[in-house]
Amino acid sequence: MTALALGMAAFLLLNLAAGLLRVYRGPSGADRIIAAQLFGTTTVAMLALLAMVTEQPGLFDVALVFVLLATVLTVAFVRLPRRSQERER
Amino acid sequence: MGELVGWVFDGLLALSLVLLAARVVASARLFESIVLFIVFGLLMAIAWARLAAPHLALAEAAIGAGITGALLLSTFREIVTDQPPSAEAPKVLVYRLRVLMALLAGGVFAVLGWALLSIEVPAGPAAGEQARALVARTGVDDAVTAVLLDFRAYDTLLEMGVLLLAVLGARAAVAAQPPASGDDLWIGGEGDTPMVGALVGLLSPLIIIVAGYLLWVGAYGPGGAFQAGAVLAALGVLLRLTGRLVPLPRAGAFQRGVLVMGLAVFSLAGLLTMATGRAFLQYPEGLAYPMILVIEVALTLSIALPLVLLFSGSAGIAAGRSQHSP
Amino acid sequence: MSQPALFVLIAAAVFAIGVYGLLSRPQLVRRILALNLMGNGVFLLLVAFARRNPETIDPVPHAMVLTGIVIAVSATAFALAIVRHLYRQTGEVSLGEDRPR
Amino acid sequence: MSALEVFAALLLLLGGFFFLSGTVGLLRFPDTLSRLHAVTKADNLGLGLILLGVAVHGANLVLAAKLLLIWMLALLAASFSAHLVARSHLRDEASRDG
Repeated sequence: MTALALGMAAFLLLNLAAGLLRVYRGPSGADRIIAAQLFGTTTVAMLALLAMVTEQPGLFDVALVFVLLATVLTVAFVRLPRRSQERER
Repeated sequence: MGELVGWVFDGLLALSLVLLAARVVASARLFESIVLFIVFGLLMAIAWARLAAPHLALAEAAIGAGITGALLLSTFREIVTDQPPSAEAPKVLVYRLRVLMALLAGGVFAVLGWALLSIEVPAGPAAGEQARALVARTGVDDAVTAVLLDFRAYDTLLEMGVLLLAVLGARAAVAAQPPASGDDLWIGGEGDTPMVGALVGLLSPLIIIVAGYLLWVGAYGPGGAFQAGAVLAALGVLLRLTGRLVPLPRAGAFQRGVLVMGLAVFSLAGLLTMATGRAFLQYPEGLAYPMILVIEVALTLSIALPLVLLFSGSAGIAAGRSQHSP
Repeated sequence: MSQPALFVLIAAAVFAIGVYGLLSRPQLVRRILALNLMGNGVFLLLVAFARRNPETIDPVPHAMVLTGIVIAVSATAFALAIVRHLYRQTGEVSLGEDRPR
Repeated sequence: MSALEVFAALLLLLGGFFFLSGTVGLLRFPDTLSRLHAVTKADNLGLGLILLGVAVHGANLVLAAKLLLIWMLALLAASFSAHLVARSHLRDEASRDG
């Protein structure tokens, strides 16, 4: 079970790394933020798996804090002025 | 089998962290760099989890998810300009020098790290016993909390000073010119939807409960004043972002009080211990736990408020008007 | 190689990338990001050091890094406040000698 | 391995599959809104399955309650974020055409 859960965590990490391509390609800021959102969910899943494998129950609290604060990023994003990500320097 | 998979995981984590760091630096768009830095923070939390440092994972979660990202995006919002990017390639010699400097720095760092790792560990049951006995004397079960508030309380005391200085410095920078108007873009603006009111109403009490839980659980395991303060600060950031908190040009007496409270309570406790003939912040036997508890509550508030003020970029904050009444 | 050794290597790489970013990107927000990368490298080193013996994890580096994380975020916020101020005053986001001419 | 463990393992694998499909959607779907759709749905289903698997493995009621809370909050955050990002995207599109 340990090997399977750790393997699953490694698989999720690979997923995350592949998703980075979307941050690179964009094209819009919304695409990049969606990808970041996906990585947040992936991180929560990885933390739960690591908490189970390494028997660190404190990591469940870390996952809790992450989901609790996940919306802060999107709220900060939608406050950006129109199409600002395309005319930056 | 499990060990091998663990190595695969750590290797992937190592590659991802280095790749992300490189892209944060190399990316042509600032917005992309900011998003990648936020993702870097997520993976740092995973790294702390792998290194058996749940305290740090918790702090990273609260600060990375709740504060850093919002801070960077809000700065981005203000400084975006219409000028095209300057695509001026550096001279070859300059470029090589930069790479050389970076490699040198990394090399020295790695050598120092290697030397650090080869320091003999005070292993054996005796050392462990001794440490456990010391921690038990403080009245808290958690070693990191004990270190922060007892053995190395000076660090924490000075950290409160640094936070206060950062707020004062930012205030000095802001005082020259008040924050740009249009800060209330959210309220009645295009971003406002009924969902926002519902979300804030639902999340706020939950975040406060979780902050209290983290403060309480700090005595036994991962948690404590730092994490609780950071989570509370993230709530402040959320409220500020959604227009539920508005900036004030001056802080009231209450907010000033909260700003210095951590420093004051900590110093007072230190003076009291000295008055009873002990060293500075050497708590008397039996009283250590209640004293640490009082200090922790003060610290939580005195960590949360400066972070919110720094995010807001104003001297004070006040409850704002909301279009959607609760 | 042990697990702490691997993380020391990551720390060194992240630190070096941060140094390179600091030297090569004049835009101030990017410099602040690079400084944060360097800081994270140092944090990783300290925590890997705390775990050099997996049986007894040393809490002192953990406490130091916890303090460091809070100080890093407050310093970052302060630096960003100065950048915003600079932008409002001059419309620039980099320092004089670094500006493209 | 007990039957419960096998069940937990299956849940983890299924959760991983949904994460994979979310990533494929993120990379392959042609426009922003359909990518948003793919990621929000597939990922949170995957997260739910993985958390359920961890709960089954842990076989502890308090832990299961905490994991359920985490999943509920993740769903809340995902629906709220999807709504806001989609709105902001449509607003941007409108300003581009107009």
